[in-house]
Amino acid sequence: MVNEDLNVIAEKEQAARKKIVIRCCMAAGCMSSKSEAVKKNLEQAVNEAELSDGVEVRGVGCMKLCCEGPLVSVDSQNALYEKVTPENALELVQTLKGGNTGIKRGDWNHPFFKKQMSIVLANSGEIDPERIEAYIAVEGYQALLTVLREMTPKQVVEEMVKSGLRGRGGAGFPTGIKWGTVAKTESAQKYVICNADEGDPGAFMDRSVLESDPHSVLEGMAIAAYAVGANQGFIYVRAEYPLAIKRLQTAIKQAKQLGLLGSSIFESPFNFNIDIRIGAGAFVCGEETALMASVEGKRGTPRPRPPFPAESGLWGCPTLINNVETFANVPPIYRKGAEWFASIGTEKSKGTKVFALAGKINNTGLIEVPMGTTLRQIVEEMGGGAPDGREIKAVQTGGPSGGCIPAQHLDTPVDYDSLMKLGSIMGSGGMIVMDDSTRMVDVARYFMEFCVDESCGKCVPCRAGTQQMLHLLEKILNRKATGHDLAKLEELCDMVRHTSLCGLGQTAPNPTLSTLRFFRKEYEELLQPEEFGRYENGEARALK
Amino acid sequence: MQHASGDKRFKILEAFMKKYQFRHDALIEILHKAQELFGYLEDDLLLFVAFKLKLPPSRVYGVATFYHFFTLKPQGKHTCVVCLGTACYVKGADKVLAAVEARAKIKAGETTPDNELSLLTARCIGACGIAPAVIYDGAVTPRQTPETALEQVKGWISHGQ
Amino acid sequence: MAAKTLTIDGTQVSAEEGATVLQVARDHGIEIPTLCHLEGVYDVGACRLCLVEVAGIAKLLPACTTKISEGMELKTNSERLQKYRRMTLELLFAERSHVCAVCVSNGHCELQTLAYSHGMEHVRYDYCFPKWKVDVTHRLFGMDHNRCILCARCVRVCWHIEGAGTKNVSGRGASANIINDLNQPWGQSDSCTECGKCVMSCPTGALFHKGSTVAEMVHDRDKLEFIVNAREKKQWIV
Amino acid sequence: MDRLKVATVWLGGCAGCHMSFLDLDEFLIELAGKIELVYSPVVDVKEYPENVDVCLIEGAVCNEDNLEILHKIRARTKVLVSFGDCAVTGNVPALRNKLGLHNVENILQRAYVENAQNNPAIPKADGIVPRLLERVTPVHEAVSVEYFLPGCPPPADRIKALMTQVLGGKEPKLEGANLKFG
Repeated sequence: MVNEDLNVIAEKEQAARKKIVIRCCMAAGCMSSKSEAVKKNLEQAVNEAELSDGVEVRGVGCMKLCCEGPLVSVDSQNALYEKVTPENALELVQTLKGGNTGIKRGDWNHPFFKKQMSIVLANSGEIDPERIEAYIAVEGYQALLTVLREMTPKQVVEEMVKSGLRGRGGAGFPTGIKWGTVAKTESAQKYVICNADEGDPGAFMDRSVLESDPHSVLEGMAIAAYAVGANQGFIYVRAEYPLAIKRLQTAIKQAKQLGLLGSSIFESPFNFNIDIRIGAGAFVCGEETALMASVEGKRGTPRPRPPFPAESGLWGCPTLINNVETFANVPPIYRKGAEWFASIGTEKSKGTKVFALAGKINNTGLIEVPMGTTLRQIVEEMGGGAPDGREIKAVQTGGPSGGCIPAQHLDTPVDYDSLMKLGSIMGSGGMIVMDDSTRMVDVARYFMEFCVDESCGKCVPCRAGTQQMLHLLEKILNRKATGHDLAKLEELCDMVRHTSLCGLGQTAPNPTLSTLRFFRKEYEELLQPEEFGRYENGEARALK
Repeated sequence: MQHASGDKRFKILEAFMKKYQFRHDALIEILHKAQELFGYLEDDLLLFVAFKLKLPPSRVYGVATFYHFFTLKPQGKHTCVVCLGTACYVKGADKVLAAVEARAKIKAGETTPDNELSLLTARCIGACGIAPAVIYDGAVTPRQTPETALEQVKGWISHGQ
Repeated sequence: MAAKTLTIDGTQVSAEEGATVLQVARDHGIEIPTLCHLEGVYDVGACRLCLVEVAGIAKLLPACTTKISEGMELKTNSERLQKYRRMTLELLFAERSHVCAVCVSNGHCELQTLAYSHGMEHVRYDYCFPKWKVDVTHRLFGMDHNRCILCARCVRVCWHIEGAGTKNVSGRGASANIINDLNQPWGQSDSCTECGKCVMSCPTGALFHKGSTVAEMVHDRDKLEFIVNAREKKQWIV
Repeated sequence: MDRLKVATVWLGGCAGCHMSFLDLDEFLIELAGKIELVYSPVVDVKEYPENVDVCLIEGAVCNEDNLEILHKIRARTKVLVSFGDCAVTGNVPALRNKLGLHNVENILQRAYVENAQNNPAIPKADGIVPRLLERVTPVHEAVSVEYFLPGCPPPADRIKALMTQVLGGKEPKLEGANLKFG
């Protein structure tokens, strides 16, 4: 495979393009609403209407407005059809011949679409994720080619530092610095791992990226591997994402066939292979060291850091771990340049962020917006507010590690530091909207129960502390707790946060702490008076 | 060595292990395959894997019990997995689960005595856009209510009706 | 090996590169509490009792796995650390059922000793009272899961000193549990070499030599008859 | 100066702590000069009095009667001391909690029927035989407690050390050999 071959494939793909493309969403959300049958019927209808010469029915990745799925678009009409059923596929195709249809039409000019800025999701809903040619036709693998031909690994790292990209998995560690550390560590063997163990309940960005544009992740990994000097990569995907796994397997196979993975990529000395590792249902495996243990086929328990994976990771070798969205950002950065990327977003948070918008909100689905977009723009304009005329009460970001941001802070720009200041975190990008019917203590209890279930059990504060915190939250909800219990809960939050071994435990108190911060009244309303002289004034009483 | 039972599935499993060169780091993939073949991981099967991979049985057992995906008990003929992710939860997945629990007279994680239905929960299946979602025999189904869920599992619950 | 100079609780000390904070502190007579650390097997940093404050680092670091570095300034016994340690101990006591009064290790239990040294005269958290079994199927040893704190010392000695790999942790979170082989009764374990290292390594009374528990005390009722006869019938020689 | 009003109470426990209290021997005489024992299993007072200064509580909270008197004690006493392991931790009486909630009937069945040699029957007499609580708790889970004296039982010298401090109006500090469970 050389440059020319890539161009040949791209040209061929473009030449084969038919006049009209009907895109049918084939991501997991729409597929659960029978989009596969919709696609099949569309194809049949196109054939029966003898339109197949000029019309292509294309299965594509996520078209973002999941709540209205199955989604179908017709580019010649600039139309988006919503809630298409296998039954009205024929009717839809007839519109190409001037027929009418009663199928619900979406509005591309709605802020939900208009306010999006697609870098990571540029190909999502556009190309067929199961064909590498489709990816190549949209400049796919060009970045890898450029990097291998024209840049030294050191330059690749420098470019990444310049871009200002920060890890999209949660904590927002600068990607360039991470790459640089792994690159600098000397070792005959290094690894690159893609963390696709998207465990936050309420997050499905990474699933969508893998289902919609798997090659962008592979290309990103290959560029990272070249930069840090690794020749083996692993993608750790959760077993709950069978479609993403299937599409990744297809993508890896195709890339290998074309020589874009394997030995001497683009006739350079660079070799890189990727294997898939399937998780088995353990949230803690999203934590780097636990994930590595799991890749090694062990119990996914974390270990203390340092040593950091960059120095001693998989099988003791330097290992680079980035998340799916981080890798998907890589090819565009090298195609368009670090300056271009750094011009998007805010001073300290560059680029865009993909969010999974869900919960009590009218438009649920996937959005990608520049960093710095306010929460209000996201939930009110794009999301269309809460359904049934209710008020938005809070937005939960960061899953069980994050917090609930109350409505009065909706004008906060979404970036790593602003969210942190509010006691939440960016997290991987799950955004759950809660309306005024939501009881915040129950939300705290929900997340604490999650942490109790998902604690690996290795360290005492996380294993035993979360159990006690859950017990106290339940006691409060059952109206059996006093102010003394609330004080105990707060003390435990502080302790578990500062003494737990890994991120799971260290952030487990966050949903409780943030609801206590903004919705303390809801807790206090549930408290019982201090009968029986329980520690009045917080002090034990001495005689005299 | 062949498995004493002569069950062909052990042969398939062994071939799968061979594909991974009996590597220790493939243990989780192998357990996935074993569960796919046998439906659940019984002691005999875990022992076979331990023997073939040259691992202490306690290691295999430790891994098999760490991950929620693996089950050491046989599952019912049908499965109903209620997603309890945040998006599903705030949209009433708890009520869907409660309805099925009440009708099937089992708790989440249990199987009906006639072995027809296993009721399970998931932490998030990433189908938040169509919440609440339930997986009936592998098919993700969007926007469930207690009524639609009961309609789905109706045919799988016969006992006590 | 190069020597490093560091400060522990205000005292300047020097030690060889590569040593852990815990080693250096102990070498200089500074006691840092631990439960999961055991000389001779690798450290896991799980009990969180040995956390120390390092100047310039926001996070608390476990002394057992943190290597010393030049100029390091450590606090090993601040008020904050003492508070966290006492809470950790209380959490352990509340998690399973540690009934000192009927425990084989009463008086020589590391958990109990640490509770005393941290002034834990009561546990403020509600006891969980989980239902755990006692396995006395082994010829020589017993395991009472109610007293287990999951330090995994027994697992580490079984794997890395004896090399038998009999014991491991199974499950996770609150249901994490020490098992033998495929979670079978200890007495039926094929791999156990009966070396007894696990029993020696256990910081509490979870693993014990049989014959030493309260319920196993053998009552010799014939002696009563002997005494009665001796007193009443003056009959000492039967 | 008025003598301090001291009470001791025996909830769910074996009375071993009270036995240990009696082991104070000659200190009891010294104590008698300083305190007035207003309520105790060893004195014949039926109703827990008002305005008690110190109350030593032996035993865990096992039944409704325990809970009722404890509430009364808390309301009428300045300083409560959890006296012995049962009061401090639940100890042996709380072992039944491991059988889970809703096991009260099973426990009674085991004690009064399965193990009975004569007249197997679960004693039931509302208003006379107090009902068991679902869950046995240490005293401080039911009411606030100022001081704790663990031990099974706490030996006399430790009781003496604590009493000396409490009666002296000091906050007792259990240190070294004075802090011991079991």
